[in-house]
Amino acid sequence: MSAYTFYPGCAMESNAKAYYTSLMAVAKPLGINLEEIEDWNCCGATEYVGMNLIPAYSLIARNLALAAKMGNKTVLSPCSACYLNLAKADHYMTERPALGEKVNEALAAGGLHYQPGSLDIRHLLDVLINDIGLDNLKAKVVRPLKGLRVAPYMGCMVPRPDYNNRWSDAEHPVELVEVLQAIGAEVVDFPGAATCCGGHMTQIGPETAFELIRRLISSAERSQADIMVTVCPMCQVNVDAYQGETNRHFGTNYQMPIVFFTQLVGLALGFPPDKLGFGTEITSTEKALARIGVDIPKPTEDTPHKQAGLPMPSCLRKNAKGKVQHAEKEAA
Amino acid sequence: MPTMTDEQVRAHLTHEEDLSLLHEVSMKTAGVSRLEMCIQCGSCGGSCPSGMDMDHTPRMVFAMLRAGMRDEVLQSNTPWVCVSCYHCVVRCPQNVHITDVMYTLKAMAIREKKYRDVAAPEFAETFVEMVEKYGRSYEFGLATRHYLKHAPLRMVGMAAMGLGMLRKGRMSMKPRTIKGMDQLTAILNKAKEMELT
Amino acid sequence: MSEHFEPVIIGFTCNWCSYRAADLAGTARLKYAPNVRLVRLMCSGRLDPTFVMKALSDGADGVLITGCHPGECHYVEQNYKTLRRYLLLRRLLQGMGIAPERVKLVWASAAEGAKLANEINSFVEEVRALGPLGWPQKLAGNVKEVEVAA
Amino acid sequence: MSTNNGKPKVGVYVCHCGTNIAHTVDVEQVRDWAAQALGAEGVVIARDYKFMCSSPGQELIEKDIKELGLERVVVAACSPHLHEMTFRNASKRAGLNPYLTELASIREQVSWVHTDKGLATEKAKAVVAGAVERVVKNEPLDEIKVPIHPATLVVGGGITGIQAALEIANAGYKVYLVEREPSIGGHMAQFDKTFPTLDCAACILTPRMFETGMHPNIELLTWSEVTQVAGYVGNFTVTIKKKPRYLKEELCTGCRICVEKCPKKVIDHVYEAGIGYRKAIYTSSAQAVPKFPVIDTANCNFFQKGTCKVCEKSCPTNAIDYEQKEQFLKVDVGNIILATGYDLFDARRVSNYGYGRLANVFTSIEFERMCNAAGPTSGKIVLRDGQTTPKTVGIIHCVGSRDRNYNNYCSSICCMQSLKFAHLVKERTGATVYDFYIDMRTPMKSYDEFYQRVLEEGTLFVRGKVAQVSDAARNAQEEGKLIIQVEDTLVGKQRRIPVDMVILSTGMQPRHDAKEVGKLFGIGCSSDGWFTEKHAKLDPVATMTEGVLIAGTAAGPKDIPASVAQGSAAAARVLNLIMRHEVTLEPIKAIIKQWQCSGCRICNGLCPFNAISFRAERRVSEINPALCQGCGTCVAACPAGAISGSGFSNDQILAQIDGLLMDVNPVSA
Repeated sequence: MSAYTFYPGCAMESNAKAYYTSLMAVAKPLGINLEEIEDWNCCGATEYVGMNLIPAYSLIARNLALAAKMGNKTVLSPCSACYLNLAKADHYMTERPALGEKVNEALAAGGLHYQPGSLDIRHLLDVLINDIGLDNLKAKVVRPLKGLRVAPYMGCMVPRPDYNNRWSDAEHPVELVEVLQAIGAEVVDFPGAATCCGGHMTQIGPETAFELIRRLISSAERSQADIMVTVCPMCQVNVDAYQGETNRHFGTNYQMPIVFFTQLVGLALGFPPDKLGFGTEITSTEKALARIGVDIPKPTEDTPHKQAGLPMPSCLRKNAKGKVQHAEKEAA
Repeated sequence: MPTMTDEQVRAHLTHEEDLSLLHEVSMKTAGVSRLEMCIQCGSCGGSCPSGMDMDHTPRMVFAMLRAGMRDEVLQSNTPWVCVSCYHCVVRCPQNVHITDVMYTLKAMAIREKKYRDVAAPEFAETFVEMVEKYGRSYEFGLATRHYLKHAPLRMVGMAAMGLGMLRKGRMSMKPRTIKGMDQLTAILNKAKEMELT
Repeated sequence: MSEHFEPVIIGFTCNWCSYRAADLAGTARLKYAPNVRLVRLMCSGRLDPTFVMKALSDGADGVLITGCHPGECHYVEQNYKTLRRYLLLRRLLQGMGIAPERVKLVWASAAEGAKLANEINSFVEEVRALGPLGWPQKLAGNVKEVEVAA
Repeated sequence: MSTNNGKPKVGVYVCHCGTNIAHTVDVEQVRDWAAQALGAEGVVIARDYKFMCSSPGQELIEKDIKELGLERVVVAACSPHLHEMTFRNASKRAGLNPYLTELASIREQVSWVHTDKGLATEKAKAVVAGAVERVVKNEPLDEIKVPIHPATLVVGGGITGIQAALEIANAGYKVYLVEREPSIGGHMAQFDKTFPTLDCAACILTPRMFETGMHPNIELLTWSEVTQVAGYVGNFTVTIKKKPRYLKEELCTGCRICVEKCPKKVIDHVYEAGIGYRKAIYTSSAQAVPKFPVIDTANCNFFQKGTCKVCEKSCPTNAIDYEQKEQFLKVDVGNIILATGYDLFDARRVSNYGYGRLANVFTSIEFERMCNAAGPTSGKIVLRDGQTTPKTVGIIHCVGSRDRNYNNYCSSICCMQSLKFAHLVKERTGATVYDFYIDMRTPMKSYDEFYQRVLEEGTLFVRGKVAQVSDAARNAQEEGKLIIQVEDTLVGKQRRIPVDMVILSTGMQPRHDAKEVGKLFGIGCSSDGWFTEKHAKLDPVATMTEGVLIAGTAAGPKDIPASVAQGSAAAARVLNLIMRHEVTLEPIKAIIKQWQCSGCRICNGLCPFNAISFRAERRVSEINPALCQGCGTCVAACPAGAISGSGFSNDQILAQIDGLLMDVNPVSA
């Protein structure tokens, strides 16, 4: 049983719950012992790093400093964006010592310190292939996913920019293909495998994002895939939850489900779908999984109930000078 | 792993006067940007999946930085349309840290209030605000506020999706706050006093 | 240490690159500190660690070793051997209680007169900051007084 | 001469160099100080003079040597790189061994780089003291003269090696031409047309290959490799491995019946660049020189399964010999020319261009073979299906070159090669041709004119480095095509251009084994991996190892005219040495004192010139003075102190350090 310091990232406790659930299910039989970082914080995604450099790297480095205290050399992240942000911060703080020094000055204000380069930041997929091993995985398969045509969707931030030369290729990486083949799925040739899902553009420039989502889904369709498989929460949300919007935008009628690779690994290891977060996707996986005789549980109706004191965030407003201010502050 | 002091980074940027804007952007970028090494080949602009929606291709932005066109660059939507896919970064024959330069340009545009379209910068600001308040991202708050402000009409369409996410338990209406919020605030406050130049 | 301390440094140069860099610095009339006295070797690979010990024990406060850039050695690859010896030498000095920073390795091609001049200037300041070594004086007096490395 | 503290008599001569030295250094003070303070070190006379290098200045020294019986001379003046020879010759004229004269550089290292006259004068004294202490320890040395063997080894039978071999052979001297492949001709033999004149490559190369094969002074050793090089300039002994062809060359008539009859067809990855076939017994082409076939045992039915023997049965002269073994020959040569050429960049590495994944993406060498009338498609330009003529073709420059992810350098031939391809596609198919370039580089004679011609023919040039080639269509027009995605940098917009065929103008890279080959011959490679020339501009075909020359693309990317010119240049250098009959070597060498050597062999592996060998019978190591280049690395490494470096001995250097530190060392002061 190999022990890893675990950085789940914000998405794992909200929109990517299925990823979390399925990872927790398969970790034990695969021999991955996850030790979650005590009181980790957000990695800053792509937004924080684009706002303010030193605070962004300090935000990330707080996690690294906390992780270093855990005692394992490897920090494992299942989320592509978190993996890249942690790895990038570590890399740049080493490449440019001035950055490292300033970040540590900030960390010191919180009683923390991080020695750049002292941790190995790795993605779950890398650990699965290189530490656990495909043969080991294959040996544990009890229900090969024979007949399920899967499009391996690696996305961007795992194979690129690849600071530590961990991945097979920046353009056509084979890692996810190998894992899916190991669990018996039929992997289709998917030209979109390492292209962009639109990232934050679903929020700030949806038309741009819809086009990227359309390219992905149509590419998967052309390849006659039953289902897309991802390693990244952002990719999953964009392709899954924004598929309806994309269809409306283009007048199309795509129905391409997308799930996390750990969910399919879980199925192959014999877990029932309800223990793997199936049913939480917006675009139904029912038809796809029916091909391998797996029934998807009906979604649990987790209707939001009204809660007293729900903290409704304040709106940003521009004052007379065009300066952005908080509404409360202005009132005060 | 090669490490460079800021003096070495600077030493690569000769002709101080001509390159002053380029120099400024380069020094403010997290790693060693290599921005001065651009040969204008266009492999970034060719690679960009969202390039069709950009005012200028990344290559043009770099040429404009060389030309000292500060306002035009900071008003450009280019860095905001960047999807951080890193295709340009791995294909760049000169290993320019293009994506990180885009981050720098966003930060400069916000600081100087030069951006034209407010949606993207304000989304970023809201995100940052949420993180600084709770220590973790808070999608529900972020999405609601963002759509209310910038796309109230789209809110109708998105509401269905949001509801779906809520119903499937994939979006929490309650933010999670980390325990060490005071510590994080102290770190970020200290960090905000500093700049990489 | 006195404000007027002028360190004396022995510099070992390679006949093909750094010695020519020194020539070039001269031809270009670049100015650098007069504290360095150069010894010409055919190759930095000729540098016997004894030379460094000899220089320090003869009263030098620092030793500058210069050679061709890695991959550009006139004798194919001998400067890599210099690099290895240099690293060992520094450990040896540390063990002897002499600050290893008193010995510095610098690559300078025949075209890098300016680089050599800059390196000399900064090394002079680094050694100045370390203060006098005074090996002969201390040897003549009390051996235990040889400085303790940081 | 009798009593001088037991030290040799030293004369010190301080030069003013007009005001170059005297302006910053108090020359008279240095002179007086040398006479007084260095008296104990052996100085018997110190003089100063306006210009020591002038005739009267030199005569001053000569006169003192004769009249005062000086045994050592120190000239404090400029850099030894400028006038060491001048003053050594002066001493020689006066009967003193030239190596007993030292220069102290007080101009480049003192007066020109310092401003404070007091400090400069003090430093000048230290430099002079160092030189005096050193010169006392100098020993007389004699120049080494070695004879030159008139035969030459040329390694590599491409156009460069052929040119060099013919030049030397035509001058009347013996050449051994070694080639790794079964035939000479190299890359050029694979090409169809050559830029910018569009001469047919075979038409101009084949006669040269034939001449080489027939030349009485050229011994052709194809299907052979050099395995060992011993000796030094003028006197190399080279071991060559002749791989078995499995036929007796003396019996083979080159009728090629065996090739025709051989039932085993395999893909030819070498000559046909993977788009054509050959037999298991083959010659690279019908024009191969020599004409003898070779059996590819890995694919031969007989060698693999023990049956077949069709070649043996069909041979009219019984030349086939399955029992043939590899042979080793030793040849003596005076000089070696390395013309080992280049490897083609592996386009698979640029995965965004899809070579190896997308069928209709071709490399430049594949396209060359396709265009060649004797090639697999008989000169027809077709898609991978072997039939369809492309209607639209995209040509991509700089594949693997000018890119820090692959090779940093410009491969120098790709622009012209691409223009040539554009022309050939237009001429033979009338297809629409797109040419994607970063910078168009056409600097040589008639090259830019060729660019003009291709422009005129209507090739569509797009300035931009192609981002990707894919088959992922986004709309109906792209369906079934290869889509080239690029920023048209002159328009400032991303374009997606659907084409039928993509040609990658792949660059050159050093031979995969260049480093090992360099080590074998005692020469180095640049950081890019090309062989390093002695001087990039002024001595481009010589190397740091005397007697080993480099030519053609082994030293860096170049086109055919430049390669041929280097082949001739290297031959001229060799002929120069051959005609001098002997060569003089500098006596700066390392010597092992046999009685002190413990036989530990630490030094053996340190020498990049293979000058040190271990004498097992005496259990000591020995240095070959002609191979030794005098770097002194072994001297510094010998744990027994058994190696001394003449000209730069420990005694000399330690004494110089003593002198340099005379003013600060209370013990010696």
